[in-house]
Amino acid sequence: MTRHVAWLGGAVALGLMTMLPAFADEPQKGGTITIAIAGDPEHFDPPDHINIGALTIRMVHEGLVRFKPFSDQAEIEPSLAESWDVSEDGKTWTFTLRDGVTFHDGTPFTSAAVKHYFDRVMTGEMTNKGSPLFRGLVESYQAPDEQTIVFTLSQPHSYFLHRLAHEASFFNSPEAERVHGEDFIFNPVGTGPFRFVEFVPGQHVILERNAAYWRGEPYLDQVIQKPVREVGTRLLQLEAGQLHVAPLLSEEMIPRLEESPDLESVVTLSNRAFRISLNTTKKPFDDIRVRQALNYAINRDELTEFLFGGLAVAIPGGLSPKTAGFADIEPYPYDPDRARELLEQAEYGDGFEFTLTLHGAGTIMPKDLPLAETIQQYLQAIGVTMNLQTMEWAAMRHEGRQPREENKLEASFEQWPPSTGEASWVFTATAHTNAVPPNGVNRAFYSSPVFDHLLATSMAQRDNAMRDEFLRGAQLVLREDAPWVFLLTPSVVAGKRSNVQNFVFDPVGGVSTWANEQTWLRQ
Amino acid sequence: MTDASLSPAVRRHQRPMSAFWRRFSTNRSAQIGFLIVGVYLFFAAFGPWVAPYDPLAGSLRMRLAPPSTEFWLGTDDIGRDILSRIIYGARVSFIIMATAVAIGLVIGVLIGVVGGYFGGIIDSILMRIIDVMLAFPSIFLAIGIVAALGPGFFNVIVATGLFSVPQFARIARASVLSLKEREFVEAAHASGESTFNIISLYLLPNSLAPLMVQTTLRMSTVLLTAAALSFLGLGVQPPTPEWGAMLSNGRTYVMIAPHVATYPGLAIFIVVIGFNLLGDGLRDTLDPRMKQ
Amino acid sequence: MLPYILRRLIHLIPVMIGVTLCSFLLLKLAPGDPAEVLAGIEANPEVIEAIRRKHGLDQPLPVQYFYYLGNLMLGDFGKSISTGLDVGPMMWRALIVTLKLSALGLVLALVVGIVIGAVAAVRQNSFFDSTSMLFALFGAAMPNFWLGLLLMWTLSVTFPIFPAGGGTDLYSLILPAITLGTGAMALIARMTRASMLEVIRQDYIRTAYANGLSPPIVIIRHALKNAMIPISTVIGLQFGYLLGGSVATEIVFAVPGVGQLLVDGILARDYPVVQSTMLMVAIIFVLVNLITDISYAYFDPRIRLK
Amino acid sequence: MTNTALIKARDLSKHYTVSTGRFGAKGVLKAVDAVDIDVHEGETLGLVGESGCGKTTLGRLILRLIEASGGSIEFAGVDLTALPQRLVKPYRKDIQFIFQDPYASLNPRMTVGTAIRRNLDIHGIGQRRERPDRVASVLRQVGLMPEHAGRYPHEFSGGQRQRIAIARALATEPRLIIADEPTSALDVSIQAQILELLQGLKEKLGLTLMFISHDMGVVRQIADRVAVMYLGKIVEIGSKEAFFAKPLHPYSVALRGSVPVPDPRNRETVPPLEGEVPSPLSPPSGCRFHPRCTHRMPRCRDKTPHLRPSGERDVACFLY
Amino acid sequence: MSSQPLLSVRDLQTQFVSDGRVIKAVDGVSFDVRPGEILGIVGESGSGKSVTALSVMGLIPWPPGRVVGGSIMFEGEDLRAKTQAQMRRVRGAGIAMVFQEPRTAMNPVFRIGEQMTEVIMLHRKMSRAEASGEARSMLDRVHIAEPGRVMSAYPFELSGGMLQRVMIAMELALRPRLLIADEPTTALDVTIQAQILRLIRELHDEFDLTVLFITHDLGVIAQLCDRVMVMYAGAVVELSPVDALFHSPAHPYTRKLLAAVPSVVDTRNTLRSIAGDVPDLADLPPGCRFYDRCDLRQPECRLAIPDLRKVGEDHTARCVLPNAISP
Repeated sequence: MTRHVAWLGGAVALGLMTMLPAFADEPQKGGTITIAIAGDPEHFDPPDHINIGALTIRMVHEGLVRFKPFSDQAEIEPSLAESWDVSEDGKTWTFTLRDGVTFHDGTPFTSAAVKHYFDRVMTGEMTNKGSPLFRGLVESYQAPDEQTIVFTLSQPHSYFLHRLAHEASFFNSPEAERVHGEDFIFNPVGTGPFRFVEFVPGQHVILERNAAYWRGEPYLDQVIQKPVREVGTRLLQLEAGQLHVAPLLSEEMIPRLEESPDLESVVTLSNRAFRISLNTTKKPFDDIRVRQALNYAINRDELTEFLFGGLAVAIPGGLSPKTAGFADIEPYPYDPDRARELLEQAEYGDGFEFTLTLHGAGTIMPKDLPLAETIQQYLQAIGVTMNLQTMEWAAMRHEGRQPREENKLEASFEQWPPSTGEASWVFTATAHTNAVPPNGVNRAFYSSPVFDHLLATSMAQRDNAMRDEFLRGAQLVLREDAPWVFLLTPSVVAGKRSNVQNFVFDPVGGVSTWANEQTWLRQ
Repeated sequence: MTDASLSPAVRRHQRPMSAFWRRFSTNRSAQIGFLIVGVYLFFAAFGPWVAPYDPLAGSLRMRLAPPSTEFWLGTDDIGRDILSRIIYGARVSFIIMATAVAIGLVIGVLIGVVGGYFGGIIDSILMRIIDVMLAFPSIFLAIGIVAALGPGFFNVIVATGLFSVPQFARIARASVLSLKEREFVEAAHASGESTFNIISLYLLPNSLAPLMVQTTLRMSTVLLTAAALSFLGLGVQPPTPEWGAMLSNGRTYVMIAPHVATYPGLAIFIVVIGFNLLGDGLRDTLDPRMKQ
Repeated sequence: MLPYILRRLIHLIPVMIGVTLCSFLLLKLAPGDPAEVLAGIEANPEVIEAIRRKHGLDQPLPVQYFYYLGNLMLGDFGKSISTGLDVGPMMWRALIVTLKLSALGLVLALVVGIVIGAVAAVRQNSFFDSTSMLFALFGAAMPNFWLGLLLMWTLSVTFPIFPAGGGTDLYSLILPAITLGTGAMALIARMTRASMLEVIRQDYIRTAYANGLSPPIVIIRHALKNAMIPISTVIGLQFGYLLGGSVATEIVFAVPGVGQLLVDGILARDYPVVQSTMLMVAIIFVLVNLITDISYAYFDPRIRLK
Repeated sequence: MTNTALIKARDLSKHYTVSTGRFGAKGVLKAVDAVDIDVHEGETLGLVGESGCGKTTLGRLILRLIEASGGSIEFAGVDLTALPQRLVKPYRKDIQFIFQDPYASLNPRMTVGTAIRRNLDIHGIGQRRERPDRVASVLRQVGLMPEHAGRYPHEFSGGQRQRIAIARALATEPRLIIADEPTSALDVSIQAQILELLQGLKEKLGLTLMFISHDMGVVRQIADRVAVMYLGKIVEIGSKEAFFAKPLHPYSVALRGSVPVPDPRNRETVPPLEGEVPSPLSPPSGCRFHPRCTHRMPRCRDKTPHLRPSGERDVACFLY
Repeated sequence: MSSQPLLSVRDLQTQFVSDGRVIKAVDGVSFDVRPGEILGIVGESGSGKSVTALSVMGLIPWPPGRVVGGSIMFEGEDLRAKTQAQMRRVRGAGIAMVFQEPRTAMNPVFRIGEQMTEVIMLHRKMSRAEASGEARSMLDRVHIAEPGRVMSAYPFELSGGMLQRVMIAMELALRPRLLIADEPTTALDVTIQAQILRLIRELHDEFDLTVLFITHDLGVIAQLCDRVMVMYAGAVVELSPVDALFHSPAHPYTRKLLAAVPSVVDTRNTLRSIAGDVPDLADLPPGCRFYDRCDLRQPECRLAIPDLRKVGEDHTARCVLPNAISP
């Protein structure tokens, strides 16, 4: 255990400790918490939000169900729906809504609001996040009375609840949309613990306590979000007391956080599955042995231990352990000899050259550059030369969407985090046959009927155990076909002031953090 | 008394370059500047043979190691030796600086001389183009170009090259305008010299001095701009060891492993000072009035 | 003076058209378009088409450009593609912050720069002259984002005197202004010194001494006022230098200025934001140059009366 | 003195439009105003006048360095005014020039030999091989040593540089040399050397010389004929002896009278001329000298006198 | 006429350092200026005439130049011993100076009136109103047509001749005892020069002014000065009343200089130049500086610098055989 690992390993234990709610002292009411966000939120329209707006939506809006905060594995718990039951064939879901809940503008929350949301998402103009979740899945939806909503699906779907727990499926007050007209996207009105006060682009988003919150009055007076782009600045402002919570720090900052008495580090496993997608339509990646050889060439233990300070986990297939449906199968071992042997068999004994394209400016995951540069050395060891080409965010998106003939990308660096937190969403978008660009993000152009069949049957299962069994099969097929070089799942490192208690760190494994009614500040 | 009386004594004969050299070598800022730039050029030329380690190979085990006897300037975030990367980086940043300044010089002087000499409509059109280029504060122009062409070694050169054009154009035009009025240019016209000759034999050689000074000063500006582009993620892409990229890559660890960012930053800092001092030294020696 | 100003304003028009055309083409050339960026990771084709239609990105390029120019004439800068906000107010808010920052930086640079430059010129080749010029040079040589981090580390964390950026009030802009101003201060100091050295050699300074005026009066009243003429021309360029430098400084100090707005706009291919911001920055930059040229006339009666 | 005229300028003028005042009002500056002048082969014509009288502009006009606004210039019978610059080039071989400031009239980045040789190369005089000898002989002619050819202008004194300028002018064996204040920037002793040199060259090579100067003494030494200019017009022209014996035009009298005589016993013969030269933008009506003329007559205000012969001179004044 | 001299300079040495070489611009100059006279200093460029004047005023800028030796007695006090503050009181009120280039001698960004009143108030303890009244009357005294307009004008709006009159008015407003004029008319046209010379002669008579007039033009010397000092390569070669200088010049250089001046009246058409060039002041030849260019040179001229010998009434020359007639 060289000296590097020592100081990191110790920190992990400490970090996990502080995560559990401190039962010892009594929560105090009042106070304001300032959170750093990676950039300006775009706007706050749940089904059509883009990226950073999701943080505000999680504090202002609510959906039928939600992911249980402070849970390690993304479990589902009731939210605006008190209870629900599923028909025999798994296609009809009936939800009983909670009574006496009101929107921030005082209008009551009833099935009409749910119907209004689905009218828009299912039939109106395509919404960015909401429509892809439900179109093609939900066949019909009725509101027989104020407290019930009934969905009929086109075919049974084992993770339907995860889609309803996604922040894109939270409900905004229909009355508010009528009052604000087009600008409703900048004046969110939900049922959540905090009310929207003000958004000044470039400066801050201010939310205040919703005293009439149905789960009980939140402790905090206000929550302020401030965009701080520079990671160094986030740490300095946290130390200087201008910030209470600073997400997206790096593993190396943990010792500095632990040293100072009034700071703490919070480490949670992320939902990002780092992988290199190999374009199977281009030589030599059409040969399965070459793809498997690359997988054997990667020393995942060295990466997780040194580059990520022991806070990352090697992954077997395309899923992060945090994602529901993850099968705990054996990752490719580090076996360079086996890799060279496979290359020999595929007549690539003296190696070959290819270009890996990865995101340059615009990426918010700090470690992808050094990771790619280290993999470069691993492949060099088995005679394969990997050139690096970084591309801006927009340019990368554009190249990635080109259809089979025009797609120039030989291999691209992917880190596809499912915001629904469940496997089907990942696989249908990245590995299914008809997810080939430009329809989806299956940049490997991977097409395996067996995989598609196993995936479809898993989603059709009523019984979760059966569902997971089929998913396990699908992941085994994926690992065998190896359209991707499977790498690792990193942790999300955040820093917070010690007097901040019960702060929510995204149960699904995303990078965002937010406050809820249980969060409080020791004065 | 013959008409050519005894021929007047000619002042002590000096070749023009020797006078320049004597004044240049005694000028303090020129000396320091020349020394720094000299060392820098040495590394740019012989980097590969001098660097202790391979700048691209690193072991994760020795990641973010502080400066030690083994790694004089410590290692970066994937364990590569920072000293070797700085030495290799010298060549990379030199190529960027030299090519960018060359582009700026050639295009700039062309526009400046043509505009200055011919004047009239040609001049006002060219000057409007220069105004447009100047209307974008320098970094925005560079960002725009890199965004259009995509980040990368070659595009950084094009971006920093293009945005140096206005400065060279203005200096070339100003010196041509002032020289145009001088008697020896009028004499050239009167003796029938062709326009091309007038520009190449009379105007350009005499506007060499201000252009040389601007070249050295421009070198440092290009270096700083390349670093700024890298800071925004639009500069030279990994794994090429470029100082700006190393500095910007190290900023994440500035609190916990300061050496990763400090030494590349220091390298830029010293080389920029070197070129500025060299530029000042040149200006003092080339400007005869600064006799002291 | 008036025809001079009018002519300069007329010159402004082709330059502005050039600027909008330039920023429009630069971005259109870049691969990728905003719809793809916004469409989220799923990159669902229908979503992308919907966004394109909403912002008229499916029109041919010339139509988009003239549509944009048309709105511009009516003072409507269009809506940002990524956020849907009106570009106008968003841009003004960012511009005001950057202008405040650049102006503060310029004031710092001018005050310190001119004083150092003048004293260095009067005491040429003295100890003060060489050290002050070296100090000025150090200021100019340091990449300003690195200087920013160092200043923040020392002056707001180790010795918590200033806030570590983030605000838009004057107090929290001081540290970023120092970072920004240092570079400009260095250039102004050297410019002042050169211009003062030039003026001190003029005949009227010798006449002033010959008439028994004391050195302080000669330097401050007679020499400095003449030296201000070339300096005032450089201030315009300095302001451009500051606007440029503000990009990195704003990012380091998390100051919500034009720099961040523009870099984000370019990365997200948000055409209306980029075009309008580039245009506004260019207009302000050119107006600042015009104002400095007019101040040039204030200092130099020869221009004013010709 | 009636041999053929090498230069015949008729009604030659040069007007500049200049913006005056604040609101862009445009004024016309008549630097040279309808001047008739001849330069005969072999003679030295002295052109005298104070600053701003247009003598330098007249010189530049004949050299075709600036384009005339009106009138014509004939060189050895050929009308040069209409020719485009390309066709003027061959005639430049025969018309050479010497400028005033020895420090500015030589290209600092070009050796003295190359400067002289350029003149030969441009007009392709003699074989390429012979040109270095030609340069050497011309240098000797002006009292410099051939090995000076490799040196740069900054290595020579003012007087020596003016000798180099003369050498360059002689290189193409010109028929006419126009010298614009060639000695004004030199000290008296050096000025005397250059005047001696020019005098010698005139006699040996039969040069025709147009000598422009503000210094009456210098003109008196070198010129055969003298022309006096005032505010863009020639007011008097005639032989040197006659002119210096008895200047006719009131301005010539005042001009000659103002030159301080280097003899303490001969002080202040003529009271100095009052007032200043009026602005060429709005020259006085009629005779331009009338506001300052002591012999002013009513006619002088209304009509402009033309050059009319009077004795051996032409003078533009109603007194004659 | 020769009571106690107003200014007496003894063995003045002023040197400049350039590119490591020491240039002896003024090398042992001694002369007196008697009250009420106009003393002319004549010499070619590089002879040290202007440097002498600037040395007297203490205006030699260091670096590169410095007064290294000799004494400058003005009204009985040695100026070199004075402190900067005491010297400032002498400059302007005691000794006033007018320069060669009128267009650049005044500050271009201040009005004429402002510049005049500033100096008058400094030296004559007047209020601003009194000082501008005094300035206006002085402008009138130097025949400037509309003093009011000139007071509010900027230097670039006036002609060379007008500006020189303003300079003279400004200096005389301080009532100096000695006026040093360093080539005041060299940059002017000959007709304007004549007006300025007449003005100086008038002011000299009216204010009983003592003038030290520096020029290279022997004609101006003849027309204006009472006594003349001829300088060559940093040293005085002849000192004599103006009439004696022109009609019985003693020093060979003076004679050759007179022969080289192309004069308007001189019927003799022959012009004799002086061969050779001024010696390099950084490495002066031993003995007489004019040795290389003198056709009467003797062997002992090489040995030591000849001292000033008396050759007539108030007439001295620095030559071994003065009065010898050149061939």
